[in-house]
Amino acid sequence: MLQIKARIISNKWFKGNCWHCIVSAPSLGRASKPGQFLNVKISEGLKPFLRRPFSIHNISGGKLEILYDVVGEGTRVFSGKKSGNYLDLIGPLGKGFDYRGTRGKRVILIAGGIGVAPLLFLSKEIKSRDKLVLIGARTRDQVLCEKEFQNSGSGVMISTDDGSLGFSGRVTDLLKNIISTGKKGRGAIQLYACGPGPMLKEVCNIAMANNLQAQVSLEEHMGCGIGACLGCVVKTKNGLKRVCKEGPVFDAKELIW
Amino acid sequence: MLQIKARIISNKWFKGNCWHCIVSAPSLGRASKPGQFLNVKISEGLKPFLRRPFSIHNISGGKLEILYDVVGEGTRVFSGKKSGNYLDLIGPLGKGFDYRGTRGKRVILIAGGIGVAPLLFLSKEIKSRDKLVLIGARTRDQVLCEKEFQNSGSGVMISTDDGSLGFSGRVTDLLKNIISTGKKGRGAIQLYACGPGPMLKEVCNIAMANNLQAQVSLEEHMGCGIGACLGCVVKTKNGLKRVCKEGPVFDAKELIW
Amino acid sequence: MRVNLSVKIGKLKLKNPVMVASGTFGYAEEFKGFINLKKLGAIVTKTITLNPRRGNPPARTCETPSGMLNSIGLENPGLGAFLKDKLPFLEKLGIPIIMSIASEDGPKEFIELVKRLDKLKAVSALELNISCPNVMGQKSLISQDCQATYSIVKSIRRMTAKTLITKLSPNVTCIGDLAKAAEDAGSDGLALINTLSGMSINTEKQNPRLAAVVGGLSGPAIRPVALKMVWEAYNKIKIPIIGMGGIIDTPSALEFFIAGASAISIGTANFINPRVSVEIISGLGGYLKRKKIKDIHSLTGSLIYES
Amino acid sequence: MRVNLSVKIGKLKLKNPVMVASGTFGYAEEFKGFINLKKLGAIVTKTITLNPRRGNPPARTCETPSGMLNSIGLENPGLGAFLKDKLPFLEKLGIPIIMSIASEDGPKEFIELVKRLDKLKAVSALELNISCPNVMGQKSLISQDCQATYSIVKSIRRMTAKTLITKLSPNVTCIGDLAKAAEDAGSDGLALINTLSGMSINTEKQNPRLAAVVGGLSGPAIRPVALKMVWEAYNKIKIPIIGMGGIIDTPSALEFFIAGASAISIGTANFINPRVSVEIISGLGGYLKRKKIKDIHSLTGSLIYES
Ligand SMILES: Cc1cc2nc3c(=O)[nH]c(=O)nc-3n(C[C@H](O)[C@H](O)[C@H](O)COP(=O)(O)OP(=O)(O)OC[C@H]3O[C@@H](n4cnc5c(N)ncnc54)[C@H](O)[C@@H]3O)c2cc1C
Ligand SMILES: Cc1cc2nc3c(=O)[nH]c(=O)nc-3n(C[C@H](O)[C@H](O)[C@H](O)COP(=O)(O)OP(=O)(O)OC[C@H]3O[C@@H](n4cnc5c(N)ncnc54)[C@H](O)[C@@H]3O)c2cc1C
Ligand SMILES: Cc1cc2nc3c(=O)[nH]c(=O)nc-3n(C[C@H](O)[C@H](O)[C@H](O)COP(=O)(O)O)c2cc1C
Ligand SMILES: Cc1cc2nc3c(=O)[nH]c(=O)nc-3n(C[C@H](O)[C@H](O)[C@H](O)COP(=O)(O)O)c2cc1C
Ligand code: FES
Ligand code: FES
Repeated sequence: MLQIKARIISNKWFKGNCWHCIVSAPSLGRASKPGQFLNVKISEGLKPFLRRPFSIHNISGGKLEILYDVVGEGTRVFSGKKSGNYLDLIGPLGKGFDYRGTRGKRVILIAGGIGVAPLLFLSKEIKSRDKLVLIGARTRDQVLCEKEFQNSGSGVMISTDDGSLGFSGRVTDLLKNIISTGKKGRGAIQLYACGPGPMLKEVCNIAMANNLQAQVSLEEHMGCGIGACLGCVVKTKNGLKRVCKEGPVFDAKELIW
Repeated sequence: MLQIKARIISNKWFKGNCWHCIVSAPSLGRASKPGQFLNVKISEGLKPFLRRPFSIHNISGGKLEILYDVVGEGTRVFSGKKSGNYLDLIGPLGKGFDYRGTRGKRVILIAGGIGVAPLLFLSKEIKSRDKLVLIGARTRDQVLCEKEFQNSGSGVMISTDDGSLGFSGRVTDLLKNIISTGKKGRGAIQLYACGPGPMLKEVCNIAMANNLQAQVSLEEHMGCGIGACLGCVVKTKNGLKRVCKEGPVFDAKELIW
Repeated sequence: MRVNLSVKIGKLKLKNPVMVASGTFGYAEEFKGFINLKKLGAIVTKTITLNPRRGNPPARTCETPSGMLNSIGLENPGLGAFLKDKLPFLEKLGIPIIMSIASEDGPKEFIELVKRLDKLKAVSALELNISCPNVMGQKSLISQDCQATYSIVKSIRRMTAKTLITKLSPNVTCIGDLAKAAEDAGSDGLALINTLSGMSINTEKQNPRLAAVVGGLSGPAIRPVALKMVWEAYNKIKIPIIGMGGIIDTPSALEFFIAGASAISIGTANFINPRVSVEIISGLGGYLKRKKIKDIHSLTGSLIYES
Repeated sequence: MRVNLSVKIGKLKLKNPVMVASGTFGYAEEFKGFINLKKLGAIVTKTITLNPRRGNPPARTCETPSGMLNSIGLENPGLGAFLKDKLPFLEKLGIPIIMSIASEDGPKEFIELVKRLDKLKAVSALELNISCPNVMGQKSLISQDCQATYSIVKSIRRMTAKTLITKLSPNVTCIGDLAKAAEDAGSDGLALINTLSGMSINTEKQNPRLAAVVGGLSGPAIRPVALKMVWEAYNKIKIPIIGMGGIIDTPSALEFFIAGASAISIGTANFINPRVSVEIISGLGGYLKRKKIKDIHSLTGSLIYES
């Protein structure tokens, strides 16, 4: 775990209300695994007061990327940061996705909205040749990272709630279609998902119903991000667990919704 | 009284820990008189929380200037503002200097440190040909606005506490020297002063002892700056008065120190 | 869709539920250059005592994280000068004027004040400030004691039919009990909250930032505390609550309604944005329309939660 | 110039007066990657109850202006698991470990806890948390009642010679009275303050931001209130005070000493800057040197003011 001041290389509008920030953080980058996150002190002062958690979106040559939606005060201040400014980062935090043994398997990544953030890094690390990413969004202008996922060697399918692009409906319905129409006698499928709570719950249900492996990355409000405050707990079959420490990635079988 | 968002034209380091900000504010400029001040919301957020009062340092062609020392959080945030940013200004506030009838008189302006701020605007407006500005500072690097005062048609004398430039000693001692060695039979002298409290008290004492007219510009912590909170009162012979409303300029004869 | 913003507190009808808080709006004249004062739901005056008060020595204010401390000490010109110099301007506005009053001498002065105000038409309602933390020398506040609160409100209630609002202090163990005492004694409404007792120190000089050492904390810093007290009181009493403490914009105003306030008061925020009160009036209307809520009453106490 | 930073609370000697506050430092292990834990004056553990507690449902935290609300609800593994899983790591650090304890069952559980802890050398002192606002269902806190505070502290005092620190709630009318009750009952020191009761509302959803509705407010927002309570208690009692509430840097730590604290505790600030505690330790030393103050004791209660 590191605490560093990282220089912002660029921080630009990406799409919709989503922004993209690249910082220089070689040591952090080397230590990070897909699904882990950073806890970011966005400004020096009291506003925002607490750190804000963001997934590690991508790493390349000493540079670390964050993809974030502007949803409130903290992310608004974040979007005002300029290249040359510094961010105070703590990370890598949490335990990330387990993707050992995915080599021969079919892998499906399911992203809802900004849920693409941790999945790009994951997609790049997964060695399987049968990778598919389902990108769900409300509407076409909010579909994120299609190109980036393709470049990572994944197949990409898109769903929009309003049908303005790709499959019309929820990304979990798309997932259901794919699973049920998938070739018989296929090998095991491994699911990885990140997105809004209800979507993740549905992914877990689908996984259970079809007896598939699934890992989902959860969000909870965080006080500390390092396991000290017990602010971010979720219910699991093995008792309460901290999203920031035992998570943010949990196995579908473990969670109690 | 106006409340406007004024665009920053420039905001640059000036000297020592003093900064110089120019904003575009034609309407405010037209309404302002020397000694009046602005109450500035430095940033949109809660930090700093309250507005901060600053004297109107200079006005030229729709541009309004503020000269300020970086002394705490608010002024530190101020110094980080860039050209193109906006300041939320309320002003002109307070009643300013009374300089009617100075035309034939000898006028001495006494500035301590950042106390130069309101006096430059005053010096430019005073029509007397016998104008002298005494600039006091701790040390030579903190002597402010020498050139600017000269350009305003004033004579300038400097004092530094450590003797590194000009008269060695306090600016009030310099004032005493000038008054006592001044030509006999001179006409009335009018004093205007701005600076730290103890300096202003001394100026008032000197004025009383020599039977001179003096006006001093006071500082007090302000809640509202518009006369509503009663936070900024000072003792006068006519009861408590609000620095932001009945001041910041007071007649030496009126004040109880 | 037309929405109703008008509310009633006792007999007092307000065309909208946004007031300005005592001590933060001067005697209103200071704000006439910024807003159309007639738009306000009501104006609460700086607290007035029978005799003039000089208040505390400066420094009287200082900034704290997301808030400020003040130790004005109820400086005011006294009843006579207020009636002569300040009330006429207020009266001409044609909106409800709520006069805040305090006593330097227990029930006696309150009774004297009410006697002289009861017949004045220009005074629409009385707010009993029994919660000012800034009077040096006093050991505790009336509003820190249920019995004292009950008896002072009761004796004033007997003397006047004017709408009575009791302003309570947050510096208590159980705000519900105090709220109940005021209600039982016949108060028509409650003003919640006055400032929290606080202090701040200049560590270089090792002296207090306020000359009076202790002052009252206001602003967004105290909003969570204020909200919780409004909610607690709302669950305990039936009379309307005027919520305040750290309101700076429409969302923060809405929080108070949802917690249980029937009206709100803007304090410190007036210093930062003198137009904030009218901005919030229109913001409330906009919210109701967007949410398809016909009447602001339906918002009061509308908090959705599992208990 | 060498300065002395060591302080004593009861029999407990600390090499410096900087601790970390209960509930904000986990069981210390979480911070070992950030600082050298051995440098701390003392570590106060998360509050432990006899039996494991699940705490409150999420959301358990939310940000407020210059502060945060929490409603953890004393989640902890219970005494047994604490002694087995957490204490060994703490013990090895070789610095004073102050164990915070609370009861779900009045005096009885406290007595049981103290019985089992009294002989443990690894526990340097006990902090009695009689002020946690986050236990749902409880109507009021022990530390909101002088008599209850006195009697619980007294009964624990009779059972153990360990240093006892009583942690008080700011949600009271008069902190001085509570402080006195704890002192009279034999407490060796006071921890001031626990969180202020507060709430926050999501106005779009009209629901509380904390699932438990009400939580405890901490951070810089409450510092003026905390400071004032430390000062008030300092003027009323003689036992040492551990000051806390919104300390985020050396100046804010110094404020507490000047107001009357003998030691300080860092809470919420640990979340934002995990290194803040050791930064303050060196900051205090630097201040004393610069001010030519030989001993941190001389700073305690050194406020200069006119009364
Ligand atoms: C492990 C983890 C990884 C995350 N990764 C990303 C990411 O890569 N990109 C991204 O855009 N967002 C991510 N988030 C969510 C992100 O932390 C929040 O959107 C952000 O904190 C909002 O801050 P704000 O000040 O703008 O919003 P606020 O004004 O604080 O609140 C706006 C909204 O955001 C919600 N929110 C606030 N804090 C959190 C939080 N800690 N977790 C979840 N919701 C919160 C609030 O409930 C509120 O509805 C992640 C969250 C977690 C827990
Ligand atoms: C009418 C008036 C005109 C002024 N004009 C100028 C000017 O032209 N240029 C300039 O540099 N300064 C001026 N000041 C002082 C200026 O307002 C303060 O320096 C500024 O508010 C400090 O803000 P801060 O947040 O940086 O400091 P803080 O962190 O708030 O405090 C730093 C120091 O400044 C002092 N201070 C804070 N607020 C005030 C205040 N309102 N008045 C006086 N002292 C204060 C504090 O006591 C403290 O010692 C003026 C003050 C008044 C009342
Ligand atoms: C400078 C100042 C002066 C105040 N004077 C009074 C007063 O005279 N009478 C009173 O009842 N409340 C007074 N208050 C308290 C406010 O009316 C209000 O209850 C409190 O500030 C909380 O609201 P806010 O956070 O919106 O400011 C004063 C507050 C401030 C900041
Ligand atoms: C997330 C969180 C959990 C806390 N848990 C406890 C606790 O278990 N026991 C306790 O006595 N105080 C607890 N506290 C209160 C702190 O110890 C401290 O008294 C308070 O937060 C004020 O200090 P601060 O403003 O520096 O945080 C907790 C505070 C926070 C923020
Ligand atoms: S955020 Fe503090 S324990 Fe997870
Ligand atoms: S600053 Fe409020 S009256 Fe002067």
